[in-house]
This record gives sequence, structure tokens and C-alpha cells, in this order.
Amino acid sequence: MGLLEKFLQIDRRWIFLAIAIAVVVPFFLPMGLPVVVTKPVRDLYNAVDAIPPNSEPLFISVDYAPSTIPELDPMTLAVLRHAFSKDIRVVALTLDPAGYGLAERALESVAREYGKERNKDYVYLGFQPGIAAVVLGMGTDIKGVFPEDAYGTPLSEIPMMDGIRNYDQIPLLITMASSGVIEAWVIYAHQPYGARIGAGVTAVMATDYYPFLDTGQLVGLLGGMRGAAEYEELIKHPDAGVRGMDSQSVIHVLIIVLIVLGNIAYFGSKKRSQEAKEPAA
Amino acid sequence: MRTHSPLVGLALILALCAPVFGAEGETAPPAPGENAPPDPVTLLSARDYLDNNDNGDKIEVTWCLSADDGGGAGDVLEYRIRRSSGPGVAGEVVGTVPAGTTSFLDEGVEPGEAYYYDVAAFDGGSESAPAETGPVTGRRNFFQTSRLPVLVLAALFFAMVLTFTRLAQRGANLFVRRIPGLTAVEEAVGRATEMGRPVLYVPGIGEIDDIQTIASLTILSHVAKITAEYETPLIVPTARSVVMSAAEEVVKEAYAEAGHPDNYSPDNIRYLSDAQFAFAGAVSGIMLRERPAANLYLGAFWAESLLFAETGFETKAIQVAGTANVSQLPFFVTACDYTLIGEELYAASAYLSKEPKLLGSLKGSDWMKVVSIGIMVLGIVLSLFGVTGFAGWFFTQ
Amino acid sequence: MQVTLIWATLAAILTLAVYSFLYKDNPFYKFAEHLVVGVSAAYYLVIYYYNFIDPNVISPIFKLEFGGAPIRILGMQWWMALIPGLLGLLLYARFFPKIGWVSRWALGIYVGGYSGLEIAPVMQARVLDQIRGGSLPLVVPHDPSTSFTNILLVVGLLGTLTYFFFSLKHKGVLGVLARIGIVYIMVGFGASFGYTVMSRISLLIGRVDFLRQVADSWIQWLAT
Amino acid sequence: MRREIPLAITFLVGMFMLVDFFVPHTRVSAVGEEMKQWGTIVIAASILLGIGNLIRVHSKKIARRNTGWGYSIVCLTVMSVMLWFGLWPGERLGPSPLVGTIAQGSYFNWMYMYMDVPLQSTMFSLLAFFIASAAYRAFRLRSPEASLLLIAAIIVMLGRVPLGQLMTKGLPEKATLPWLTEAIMTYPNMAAFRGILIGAALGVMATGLRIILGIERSYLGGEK
Repeated sequence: MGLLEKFLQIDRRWIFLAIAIAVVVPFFLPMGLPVVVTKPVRDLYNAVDAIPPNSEPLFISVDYAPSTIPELDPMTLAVLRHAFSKDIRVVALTLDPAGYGLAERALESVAREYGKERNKDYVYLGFQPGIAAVVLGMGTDIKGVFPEDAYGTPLSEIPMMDGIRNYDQIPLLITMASSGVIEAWVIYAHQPYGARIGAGVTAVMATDYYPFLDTGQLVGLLGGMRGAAEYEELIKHPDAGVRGMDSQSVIHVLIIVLIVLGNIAYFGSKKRSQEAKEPAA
Repeated sequence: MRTHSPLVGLALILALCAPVFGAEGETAPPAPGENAPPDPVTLLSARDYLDNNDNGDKIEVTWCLSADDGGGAGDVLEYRIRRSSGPGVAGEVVGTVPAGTTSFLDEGVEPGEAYYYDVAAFDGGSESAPAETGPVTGRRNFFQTSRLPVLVLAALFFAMVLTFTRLAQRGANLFVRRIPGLTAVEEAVGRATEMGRPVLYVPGIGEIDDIQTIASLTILSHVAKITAEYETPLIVPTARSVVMSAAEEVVKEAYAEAGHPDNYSPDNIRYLSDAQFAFAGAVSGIMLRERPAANLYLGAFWAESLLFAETGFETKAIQVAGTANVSQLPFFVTACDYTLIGEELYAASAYLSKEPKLLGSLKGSDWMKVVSIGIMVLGIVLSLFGVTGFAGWFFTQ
Repeated sequence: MQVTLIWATLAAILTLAVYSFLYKDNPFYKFAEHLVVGVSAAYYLVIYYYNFIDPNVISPIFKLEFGGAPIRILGMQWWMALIPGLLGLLLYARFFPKIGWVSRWALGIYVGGYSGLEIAPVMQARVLDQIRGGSLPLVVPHDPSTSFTNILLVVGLLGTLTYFFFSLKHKGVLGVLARIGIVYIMVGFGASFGYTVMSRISLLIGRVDFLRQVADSWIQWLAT
Repeated sequence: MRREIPLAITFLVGMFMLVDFFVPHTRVSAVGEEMKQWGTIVIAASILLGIGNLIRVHSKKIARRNTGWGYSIVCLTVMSVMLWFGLWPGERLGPSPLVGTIAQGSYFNWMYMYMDVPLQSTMFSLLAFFIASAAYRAFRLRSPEASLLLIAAIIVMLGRVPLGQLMTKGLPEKATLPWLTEAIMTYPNMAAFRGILIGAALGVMATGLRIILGIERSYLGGEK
């Protein structure tokens, strides 16, 4: 058996090993491959950037469940870092019961990084059930939907919420969504009240929402880990997204190299033996 | 077209309100500091919600702005809408809308009841004199007209299916082209027999109400008859309790029909787990430890598809897959020996059994495709001539 | 030591046990596999009980007063809860050979109901809406690129539909169209495959990150 | 009678649910909603069927000392423990919030969060490895169709990562990999999937019709 045949029948565990190495190594040795920023991400970045500091707050709705943490957590952190680094106030909430702890964790950790104080620089509203009702309700009176924050403080006693009545006082609302919640924001907040909505979604969902960008229903869109990496690139604070991108790039190329090598071996050995050993696909 | 009616309504309201705006200059503006109640609203009307398809629980109330909203004292904050059961009766507030709004949709009425509506402008301190209108009644509808196209095409489709079924029952020779993946099912079972190893049949992870699961059970019945004859063990792991009990019935029956009821082993029809990846892990375990020589994955699959196909490849089993879940087809196509794509899964049961009922459905579906293409082509041709309403007719909700 | 760290360590060990499967089937994987089957079976039973059986069957029948206040609006009475409860019980009739056939009633009613439920929405969303989406103008004035992509979409849809036409042999015009259909289907499959790679790798990165966090917590705990 | 009654009920229930789609009248939709609720309850009630099967298969294995019977003990033990944590009536144990509840912080929740979730998500992440091995062995330029699959997959894979973006940086926009990726996803992919969707939808409807009319009974077993 020639070298080519051997390569054709390579034990797939070598492939597994290569993938494992490609994922783990960038954790220790970040390569920092440059990330090209795409328009939907830049649009969202600009929209956040345009919010004046210490005034009307950016709203972030953490609408994802634990299963999509690897894709959506990095985005949430990057947007929060951007806001806090520019002293933009933040109000966080969630429409997904599973998102309650995730929102809190992200908000508290980034706030600590930038020395921000709760109820002065940011507010956490917590979870309210009933997606459409909450989104619509916020159009008339936010304090009607969320009378108190997640820790029981009435919103009327939080100075930074003074004068924040409805979407008119929200310069931008970003939903980090692992489900169709994003459509609720577009249909019930953008359409009737003209709220400006941005979104972060999983890579698989991203294609479904590109059309919303053309129509202006979404201000900007972050898709999957790549979207997070681009945002991290823009705020010059590389983290899980960029690190993940290194792994992603390496693995994507690795798979392509494997395919090419496999084909060379396949044709080389076919010429020699004139018969295919592989079952047809 | 449906979307036109609110526009027409709006135009009407604007036309009606216009004189009021014109008359605005004639009312003397109240002196500053004077806390007079705002002027009342005008031209109040209420009617059964225009959309033909509601359930009679909505009434739409419209009015023209109070003279003090926008003009005049400009101090109107909101409008309060009250509903009562008789003229002049004090009603309960059913909604408030901010200044500048000229309509309100009351979504909480009892169909068939007569109601009166009051609307008053409110400036933060006092309310205007209410304007009243009524009686108005919400009517229930028995047919959602916007869904008519669905009904028409479904009826046409069913008529075709039933006609072809009747034809097939009378013995008409209905041609169905060969589906390559199908013969592979029988080959795979044959090979497992030669090797003296079991056949693994996964009917997907869909619930029994998923039609793909039903189609899969039909094919399972066919496969079970072959394995019964060959005395090849047939392992059926399931992710749903009800599918498990249905699979038990199907396989037991097939073994009885094939004349080998004794070969049926209830321990081979197994419920593993409702949880997607617990199920996937356990099926992989079966592949590695019981070494089936033929793996058939027919039904509704999600992300676990590739986990099965790759583990099965490692155990060198012949693999035939079929699903209508489009997102998983790429993985089955790349990793399995044969794949039934989408509708081929449904066609498979017809092709295998040659039963009139299944052939009738297949033929009906085929001609429905022709009708669909026809509608599409007609829509395209008409759009060339600038007629776009045709495609719009299919916009249903 | 924190309770959470103990649990997290257990989770990390189980994670590694699953990955050992990539090398080959082994006792650690078998342990993890049987563990997850047991845990998830119990999870589903308990969740179904609390979310469906208790509030809809047990509570209305046993916990509220018999013949008491209606449990739902629209005049549904407490005894209505008996219907699904009984249907559910019927499924178990199969263990008694004499009345085994009644278990088919429950199944038939359930499947029949859902079949009826599915027909019209499927017609609407997956046939009508898709035909509407496919009826694109082939010539868009002053916009050659949209015209081109519209033609691309329409031809592809016609081809794919022809491929799924079973009543005639794929010869002549039909053959050409079916061939075009296959081309589209293959390109579509390749693209979806490539597109999914990224999210699958994200999952793996997520797990690796989890292992790293557990390791970090241990280092921190050992340091204090 | 054994035959006709269930078929008649199936027909009535199926037709009712079909008609429900077209009728906005409350009386109809309320009954429809109630029946959907019943459906979920029947399914929830069926879970014991599955668990019973699981217990039977594993106890037999243990009783006969079949290979791997030890793992069957693991499976059954962990299941019983978790069921006990989840369902044990709390008052009998005194005021213990850890057992007999599924709230956060209960033993049941711990087992779910640190055993079920990590095990399942790790199994899910195995796909990252399998997607690579499947691509390696199956993406061969064997036929024109296979080549299309391969080329589309490679373009999309490259177009999705920064490296691919860099490779074609500087080229006009419509020749860059990210643009090509979007184009493939939007046009050929969409046209093909639309065609498959329409075909599959017709299959669903036809099968649904057969079930309602009682022509299709194979899923009940005992067809003839």
C-alpha cells in the first residue's frame, strides 16, 4: 500500500487531535489574526458610539439561554465595555427567564472592570414574563412594566431613570437573542413606536435577519462569534470573540487543507488502482 | 388589498376632521394661567373592528382631536376612553391614549353586546366634557376571508389526492419513477442478514404528531417484514414514549404478518431518552456495542444527525438516511451511503408498498407541484405586464 | 471549599469522560452515557409532572373542591380535566391484552388532531408563501443585477420542484430541469454544511472555556 | 365497533382542528385551544410508558448479568435518586427546600445544571470533530455534483472567517469571499431549500389527509 492509500485511510482520530489542538492552542497563544469589520457591525458600533455620555441610557436586552453562551456572551461583554468605557449609561433587562443570571453576571463583571456604580451608571431591571406585552408596554410607560429594578428598588427612586418614560428617551436598544424574540422587538417596538433596535444573534440565525438591515428595521447586527470578534476589534479590547476567531480560522483552514489533501490522495491512488474504495455518498 | 382598508379609513377620518382644523382659529384661546378644562373631542364614532377576521371582541373608536390638542391651550395630555352599557351611563375607563392620537382599539368587548363609548380629553387637572357614541356591537365572524386561498388550494389538492387514490384502487397503472435511495434500504437489510448482524432503525426524534415520524413508521413496517423473514434482529431506539409504543405495535404486527411472530423481541424496541443528546449518546453506544451492519435513519432529525452518521461510519455499517428537515440534509448527504431528500421520504413509503392509498397521495402531490409552478409562472408573467395583485392574493395571514 | 466548585468539578470530569469517546469507546464514556440517560429521563418525568400533569389534571380533580369553581374561563368545568387524564390512561391499556385495543383510541385521536392542526398552516407557510416568494419579476427595469438574481432564484425553484416530480421519467426538458435542480440542491447542501461549521466549533470553544474556568477556580482556591 | 369508533373520533377531531384554522369565532377557537392543551397532557402522561421500558430493559440486563450490567445499575440508580429529589412530597421530610422541589438551589436543580446540561452540551460539541472528519472523507471530486458540494462548502467556510476576508481583501466587493458567501446563501441555497420545502409540505398534507380519513392506519399497528 502506497503512501497515498495510507493517507486515504488515515485514522480519523488524527483529525480529531488536530481539531483539539487548533481549539486549545489559541487559548494560550493568541495569534491575533486581524479581523475585518463588516458593515452591520460597524453600524451598530457607530450607533452606540453616538450616544452622549452620562445622559439617556443604552438599553440591552439579554434574551439568550445558557446553550448559546459561547456565541452571545462575548457580544454582550463587548457592547457593555464599549458603553462603560465611554461613560454611556446602561439599562439591562431580559425577556428570557434563563437569561436572568446571564445578564446579571455580564453586567456586574464589566461594571466592576470600569468601576461603575449600580443605579448611578447602570440599572438592572431583571425579567418580566410575556414578551409582546413587555415590549409593547415599554412603548407607553417603562415604569409601568418594570415598577422596580431586579433588586426591588422602585424605579422612581433611581435618579438615572428620571425622565426615561418610553422608547422616545431610549437612544438605542440592543437585543442579544437566541430565539425569535428579536422579531418581537422589531414588530412591537420599532414598528409602532419607532424605537431604534440593534441586535446580536447566533451565526445560524444571522442570515434570517440580514433583510431587516436593508429595511432599516435593525440599526446593526452582530452575527455569532464573528460578530463579537469584529466588535471587540472596534473597541480595541480583544477577548473571547477574537480568541475564538483564531480557533475558527485555524479549524476552517485545517478542514479545507484536509479536503484538498484527501482529494489529491484520492486521485493519486485512483490512478494507480483504478477502483474506488470509498462507498458512494 | 386587505391592507388598503385602514388607509381608506384614515383618509376618511382626515377628510372629516379637516373642517374642525379649519375652525380652530375661531375659538378664542383661553387666557394663560386659566385652568379651564380642554375642549371636547369631535366627530366621535365607534364601529365593529373593520378587519373582517376578528372574533367580534374588538371595537374601534375614532375621533378628531380636541381643539386644545396641538392648537388652543395645547395642554391636552391624554384621552380617556370609557365604555358603558347604556347612553349616559357612567362607564369604566377601558383605555387612555396620549395626546395627538385619534383612535383606540378596544379589544376586550363581549361579542354581540351593545356598547356606548365616551371619550374625554384630559389636561392633567381636569377633563373635557365627554363626547358619546353608540350603540355599537362587535360581530363574530365565522370565516377568516384572508385565508380563502389556503382553503381553495387545499381543497384542490385533496380532490386530486382522492381522485388518484380511487384510480389506483381501480387498478389504473400509475407510474412512479425509481428512487435511488430506496432500493438501498432493502440491500442494506440484506447485507446485515448475510453478516449475521442486527439492523438499526432510528425513526427520528420527532413526536408521533410529526408526519415524518408517521411516514417512518410506515417504512418501518416494511423493513420489519423483511427482517422477520430473514430472522435478522431489528433494533429500534426511540426518543419518545408514544413513538416507542407505536413502533412496538408496528413491528409486532409486521412479524405476525410475515408469519414469524416468535422472532419478535420486545427488548429491541427501546425508549432511551427524550433529551436530544442523551438519546444521541445512547444510540452511538448501541452502534458501538451491538454492531448493527445496517443503520437506517428515517424520520425527523436535528443536530444529532451527524453524530449518528459519523459513529455509524466508524462501525462500517451501510447507512441510509431520509428526512424532510432541510437543515440536516447536508450532513446525511455527506456522511451516509444513500439519502432520501425531503419529499422522497414520503414517496418512499408509496414506492415500497405500491399501495393505492400511498400512490394516490404521491400522484396528488406531483400534480399539485404542477399547479404551484403554474401559479408561480402566471405570477411572473403577469408581473412582466405590471400586474402585481395576483401574487398579492396569496399573501395570507 | 465552595459547593459550586465541587459540582463544577464533577461537570468537568463528566465533560472529559464524553470527550474520551473520540479516542474510543471506554468505561468512562459508558458511565457518562448511562448517567445522562438516567438523569434526563428523571428530568423529563419531573418537569412533565410539574408543568402539565399537576396543574391540568391532578390539581383540578383532586386539590380543588369537586364541582367547585370553574378552573378555566369559557365555562370549562373541573371535570373537563378528566378527559385528557383518561386519554392518557388509555395509552396504558396495552398492558392488558383484553382491552389493549383501546390504547389505539388515544393514539388515533391524538395523531388525528395534530394532523388536522398541521394541514392548513403548512399549506399557508410552506406552499403559498413560498410560491409567492418565488414569483419574482424576471425583468426589473434599470436594475440588471436584481433581474439576474431573480432569474437565478426562479430557475432554481423550478429545477428543484422538477427533481421532486415522480410521475414521469426525467428525460428531455424534464431531465434538463431536474439536472439543474440537482445542481442547486448540491450547492445549497455544500453551503449549509460550510455555514454550520462555525457554530459547531463555537460549541466546542464554549466547552473548552468551561474547562478553563474550572481549572482557574481550582488554582485560585489552592492559592488561598 | 373496535374499528369504527376510533376512526370516527379521529375523523371528527382532525376535521375540527382543520376547520379551526379558518374560523376566528371564539367558541371554535376556545375548544381548539383546549384540545391542544389535552394533546400536551396526553403526551406528558405517556412518559411513564418510556420510563417503564427503560426500567424493564435495564433490569433484565442486570438480572441476567448481561455485558455492561453495571452501567445499567448506574442508569437506574441515578434516575431514582433524581426522581426522589424532584418528586418527594416535602412535608413528609419536614421543611426541606432541597428535596421535593425543582427550584434553583434544590438538589434536583444541581443535578440538572451540573450533570445533565454539561453532558448534553459536550455531546453536542462532539459535532465539531465529526463535521471535520465527515468533510475529510466525503468531500471528494467524485462526480460533477459532488464537486459542486465541495466547492460551495469551501467558499462558504473561507468566507465566514477573518482569514478568508483577508485573502480577498482589496479585490472589488463582488469578488470577495464574504460577498460570495452571502450570494451563495441567498440565491442557490434559498432556491433549493424553497423547492424542498414545498415538496415536503405537500407530503405532510397528503399524509395528514390520509390519517384524518382513516386511510392511513399503519402507525397504529394492526392495519389489516
